[in-house]
Amino acid sequence: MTELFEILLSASFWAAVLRIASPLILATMGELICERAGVLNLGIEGIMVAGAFAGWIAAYAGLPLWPAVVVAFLTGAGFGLIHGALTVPFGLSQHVVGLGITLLATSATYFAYRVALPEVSSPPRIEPFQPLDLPGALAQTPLTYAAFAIAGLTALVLYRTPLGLSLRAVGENPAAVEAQGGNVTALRMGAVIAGSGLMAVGGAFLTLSAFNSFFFEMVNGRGWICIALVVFGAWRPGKAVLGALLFAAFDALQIRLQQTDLGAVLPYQVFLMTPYILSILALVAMSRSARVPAALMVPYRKGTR
Amino acid sequence: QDAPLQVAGIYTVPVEQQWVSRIHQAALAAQDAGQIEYTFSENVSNTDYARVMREYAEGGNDLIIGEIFAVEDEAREVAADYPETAFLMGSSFLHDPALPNLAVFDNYIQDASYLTGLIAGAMTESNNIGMVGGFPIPEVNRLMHAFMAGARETNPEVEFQVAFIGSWFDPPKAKETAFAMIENGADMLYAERFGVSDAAQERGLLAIGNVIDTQADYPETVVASAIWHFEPTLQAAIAAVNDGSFTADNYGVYSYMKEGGSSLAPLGTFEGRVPEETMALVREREAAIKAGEFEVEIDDSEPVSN
Amino acid sequence: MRLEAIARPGPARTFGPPLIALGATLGVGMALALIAGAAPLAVFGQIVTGAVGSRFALLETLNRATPLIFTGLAVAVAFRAKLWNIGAEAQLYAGALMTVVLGTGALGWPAWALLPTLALASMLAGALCLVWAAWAKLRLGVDEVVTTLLFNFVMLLFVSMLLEGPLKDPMGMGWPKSERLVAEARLPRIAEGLRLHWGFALAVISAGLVWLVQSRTTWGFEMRAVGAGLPAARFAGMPVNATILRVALLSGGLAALAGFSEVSGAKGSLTLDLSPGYGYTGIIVAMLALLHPLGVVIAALFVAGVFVGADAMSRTAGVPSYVADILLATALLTMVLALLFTRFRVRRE
Amino acid sequence: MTSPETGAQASADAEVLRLDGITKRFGEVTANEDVSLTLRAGEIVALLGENGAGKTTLMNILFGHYAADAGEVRVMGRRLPPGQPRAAIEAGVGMVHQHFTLADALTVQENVTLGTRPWWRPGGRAAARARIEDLARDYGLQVDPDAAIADLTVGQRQRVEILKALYGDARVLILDEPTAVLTPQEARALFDTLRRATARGLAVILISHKLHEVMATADRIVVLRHGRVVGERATAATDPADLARLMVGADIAEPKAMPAEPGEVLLRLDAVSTPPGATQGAALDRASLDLRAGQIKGIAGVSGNGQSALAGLLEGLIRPASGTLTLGNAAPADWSPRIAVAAGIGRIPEDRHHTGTIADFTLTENAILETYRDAPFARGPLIDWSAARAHAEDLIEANDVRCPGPDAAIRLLSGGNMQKLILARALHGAPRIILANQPVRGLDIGAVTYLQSRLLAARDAGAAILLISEDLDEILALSDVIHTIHAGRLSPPVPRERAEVEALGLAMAGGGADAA
Ligand SMILES: Nc1ncnc2c1ncn2[C@@H]1O[C@H](COP(=O)(O)OP(=O)(O)OP(=O)(O)O)[C@@H](O)[C@H]1O
Ligand SMILES: Nc1ncnc2c1ncn2[C@@H]1O[C@H](COP(=O)(O)OP(=O)(O)OP(=O)(O)O)[C@@H](O)[C@H]1O
Ligand SMILES: [Mg+2]
Ligand SMILES: [Mg+2]
Repeated sequence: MTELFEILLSASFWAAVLRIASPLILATMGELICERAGVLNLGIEGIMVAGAFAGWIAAYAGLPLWPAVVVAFLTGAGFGLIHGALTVPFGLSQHVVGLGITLLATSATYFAYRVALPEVSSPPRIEPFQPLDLPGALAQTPLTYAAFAIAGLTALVLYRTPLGLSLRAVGENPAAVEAQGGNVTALRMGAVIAGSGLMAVGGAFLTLSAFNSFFFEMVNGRGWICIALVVFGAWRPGKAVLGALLFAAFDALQIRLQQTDLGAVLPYQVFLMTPYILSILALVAMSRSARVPAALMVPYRKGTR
Repeated sequence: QDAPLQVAGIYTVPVEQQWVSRIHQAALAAQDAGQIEYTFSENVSNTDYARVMREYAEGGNDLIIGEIFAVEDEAREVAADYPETAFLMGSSFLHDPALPNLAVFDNYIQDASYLTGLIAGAMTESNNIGMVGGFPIPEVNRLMHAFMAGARETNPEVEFQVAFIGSWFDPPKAKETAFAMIENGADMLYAERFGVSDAAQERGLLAIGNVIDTQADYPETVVASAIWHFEPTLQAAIAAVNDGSFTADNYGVYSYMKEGGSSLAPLGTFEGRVPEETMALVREREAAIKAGEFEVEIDDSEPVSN
Repeated sequence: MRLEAIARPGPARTFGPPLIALGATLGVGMALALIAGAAPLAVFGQIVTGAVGSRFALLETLNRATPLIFTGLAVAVAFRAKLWNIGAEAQLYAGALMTVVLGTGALGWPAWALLPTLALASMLAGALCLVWAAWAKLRLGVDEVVTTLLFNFVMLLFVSMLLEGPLKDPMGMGWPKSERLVAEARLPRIAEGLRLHWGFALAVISAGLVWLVQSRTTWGFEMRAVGAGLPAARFAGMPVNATILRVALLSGGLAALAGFSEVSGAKGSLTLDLSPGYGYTGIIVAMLALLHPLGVVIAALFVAGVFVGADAMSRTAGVPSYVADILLATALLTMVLALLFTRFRVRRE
Repeated sequence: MTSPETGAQASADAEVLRLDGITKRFGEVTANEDVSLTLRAGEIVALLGENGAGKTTLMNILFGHYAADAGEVRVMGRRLPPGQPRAAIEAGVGMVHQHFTLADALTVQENVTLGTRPWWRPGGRAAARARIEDLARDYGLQVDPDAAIADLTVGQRQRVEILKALYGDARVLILDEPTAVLTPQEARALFDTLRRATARGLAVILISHKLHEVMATADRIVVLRHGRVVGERATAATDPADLARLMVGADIAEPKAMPAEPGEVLLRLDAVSTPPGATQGAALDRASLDLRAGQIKGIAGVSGNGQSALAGLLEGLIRPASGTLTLGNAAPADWSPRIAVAAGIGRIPEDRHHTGTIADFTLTENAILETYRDAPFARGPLIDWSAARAHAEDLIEANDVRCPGPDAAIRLLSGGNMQKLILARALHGAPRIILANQPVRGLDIGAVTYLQSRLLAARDAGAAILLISEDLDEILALSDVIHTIHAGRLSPPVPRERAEVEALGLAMAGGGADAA
């Protein structure tokens, strides 16, 4: 018990929480934007892989870090364009297209990596973002601050601008948007493209901030977690950020608990499992209050009803 | 022998992975030397492993190298189906005389790991060493145990924190785990995975490398590394295939230090920064190992924190 | 742009778009070969040869299609009832787990008794992995997309825990791997010397049975009705909750059969990487089949063929092996679009 | 009445809308053919026609949802670019769709202001709110701007739809079957709003199947049949019979109800309350009612006052929370849709698209939805599809359901024909009790006549019928005994002969039932 309190009271623990949460927050905002506009984007895992690679290779090729982040964003946006083009105007199954995009983005990334770097024994390293010179848990890299800023911006846009209103409406009832002269296709495509860009930036966090080079499989299921976080957050940016922080806290905690007496008794898988099980339990606990966007996963084909 | 041997490699992970990279590098070197013609498939899932073996065998390769750790039985079926092809496979099992075209190897570099342990034990000031691994499999466990044995020898006080991250490729996670160990008192890290040395570097602490030498990347961090050399294993196999004597055998011994299959990496930037009496002990043990007078225990069980 | 349904599509409509999709996939393959510095023109032949060009290749394709038929069916059955089962991966492992728990010597029965028992026990285990999520959906309104997706990770870790703990093969030299099945627990080969086990036949038979159930039985009618119009089904007096639970049992059971068939037919033991995402690929297979059980067989063969063929091509052509997954992804994205165009035409507005 | 010939200059100035030679095809179906229409400021023009005559399609073209294959639309003399709702809105066309286009989770204000500001310009909420409140006051469209749509009644949603159109500065207001779901009071309020609008110079196109409404409101009436204009009348120069003939192309005989001969009580509700929240709208509050053989009992009321709960009770979807439901002379041990069907209740649900049918299922499949487990359709666990198909063919034949055949998806049918199949399914096996919930909502006059005559025939054959409708005229035309329903409470029954429209209207608004 005292061990637990010591951990929870240490600044380094909270620093770790913010670090672990950052890529999740970025990608979760991306997914949330897509889903708020009515499109489930299961391409997230692959798009994060592509973003991690694109950002890193851009930096490796000599681009400064922020432009590398932009490259990652654009790469993700490109995959978002494919996803959107298939699911929005053509209304194809969002499950299939999403999983297809994950497969495509992942394998295309690995292919590109292998073609670009055929014979290296360990991937070259870049000079990543450095933590700011701030006390305690605040000593984070600029990308972490960017993640929180983007979450705030997402909330602001969604709830305080005409664009956000249109986005929310198109996820609730596309016909309502069209009846007011809005362009359903453009709104949904825009959301998927921008959202996918954010997912890719989330991936790039891993290579440009959390670490300094690209590895196969390094995204390691984080994208799927983000899908859960969106639901966990009841499709609201603020709650989703809280969810990401909670998840990160569990992750940081389980890493530390493995070193306690508990760690000697319990198999390490139990610790790895905890965040997932807690997510499921949390979903069950708050299922009543969550409101799914009414038109989520419902394609809108113009002129049919 | 006029034509070079046709050699195919099948790896379940990308060739960047430390373990596989040693095999891959050795094969590329042999290719450069004109001994073999080398093709490979990486990231082959275990489900597909037997199929790829068959494809290469059908394709007329003379020697197929790879790792069959979790597909031992299936791989043996394939070997039985293609008796003309030589298979040199990383395996936790011993060779089977009934299957004369399948020889096995493994990374028995516990000797070198033990030596790095001697150094680590002497260099830690907090007497607390953090070890981050991917999965607790024999290939990882035995090196960790050898390392721990070495460290305890030079520093009976030393304590170990051991953690597995459940992935071969999640450097950010490995790094987070290393950070957690540092917070918990570790000032020396055993870097089984990528990401650990980075944590040590960021906090100005020390790390011990494993399988490959990464000191060039972390000059102020990586003190010593236990290196695996696959070349002796591969060369023995090439010679055997060439003269027709390839048969079921345990090539694992070629990874032993006395065979030149493993070594302690040069201290490099840490030359002169390790206590001299420790280095004397290291040199003494190294000589004894090579002379066959000292044996490092092989312990494949899962290591735990203490 | 507006999509307009085509009342009676002719042969050009039916076969044209899919052929274009295949052509586009091939084009991508050639472009990738060019990028990787290989000869692009040979790509097509190499894929076809690799997938069906020899007895060996054909059998490999059939073998790889086997688990995909099961997971594809599992997904098709569930999606048809609008139960979004993204957890076929977990259910597959549950089936595999049950197979090794009971099949490694716990039951000393002859094959004719043991094999059906293993299959049924697996189905039960897989069903349990889905039923709780269906129940939570019905009773608590919890979104099953997320619960089933997350449960995949829990299940994988659970299997990992067992494989490194109680189920670990004492003769496995420490590797996380189960003991081998006893001989009676192994699905035999379909014919001597043919590397194709009865799992494949079981998969095809299952597809036929599922089709019969869906189209000919009252339970199947209920399953389809609940998916196509839940309020109408409830109004008409159909047992809606029972039907969804039945769907969950069937779907989970079918996915679990993939695990059973892989362990009992192909591998003989369980490791953590038994499935390279068969559960997820099953979703793709099911949607390519437009959720039709018999279409699932064809779609699974298609997906398996593209992967096996492209993978073999990567070795023949000397292109990084990731090309196989790229081509699979391209094939399926273009194919779902092509299938749309067999039924709709685009009109500009 | 505007006279068309009072000076070319003046009328040209006042002409706000002109449709010229509009033709629109969907595949092989011609929805509109060479339709022309003009509209002047301050005028209400009604568009009449059978289901599927092309009214909605024409309006969708005008509004830019569809692009016409030929012809053009001019607003204030300027040609509208085809297929662009935005352009239509900016030119001053406002449309209230047949099926509401509101986002349920958003508030009234959000729905109204949606898409009215450039994306990048946040703010302006207070101004928008003030404008909504002004409009609401001017046009009599009271509604709370902060209420979520999900919490509004149908009538209130209708007001929001109109507010949306007015908010965009409409000069032309299109209303597609706006009263199909309104109560008489709500309809009256709507027409009041329209009169205020025309007084301000708006031009209105009104689509409705209710001829008396059209006669009372419109200045001019245009009739479509099979996509063509078949007639145009000044309201003063026509009558309902004439219009019906134009629409259908033949005379329509209104069903005439004979006096009823009530028999024994087949179903009785004794102080039944339903659990709150089980349906939309109010729960039943100690409702008592009996249904007698050979009698039609009408329930008049404003939607949301407990009709759904009452219907759900008879449909088997809802169990009484307290009180008793008696069938014959015993209370059923358990209660579910299946038991209700087995007990001989024929049910016509309110929502034919979602509850009554499964859109993607064939007519055959829809025909046996309630009976697939019974002989001759079920043989053990198997379904005998040939028997089912033969049954569907019988129903189609006997009820003149216009469809491509029993294997066609029911989605392809018009509402009227869909409803005929549902009626056929409900009446099959001569149920002793019939629940008809809004049976003719949105249907054209031909379908209405057919359905009503079938219900009367069933009554005369001895069935007990519960008719729920928000259309007081329909209640008065068919019912033998009338209850009103308000806030979940049923008024005491009134025989039709003694029922007065005003008193019923008052009771429906909550002024009568409790007082009585
Ligand atoms: N989206 C569509 N796709 C194909 N055909 C359509 C579509 N919409 C309408 N139609 C066709 O156009 C015809 C006219 O339909 P429309 O909806 O305009 O009729 P309506 O007069 O509004 O009928 P109602 O009185 O029932 O509202 C229909 O008969 C139908 O065949
Ligand atoms: N998407 C569509 N595709 C093809 N035909 C359609 C489509 N939508 C409508 N129709 C056709 O339009 C006609 C009228 O449709 P509509 O939905 O307006 O019927 P309705 O009688 O108005 O029913 P309701 O008022 O109950 O909605 C039908 O004959 C139907 O075949
Ligand atoms: Mg209409
Ligand atoms: Mg209609």
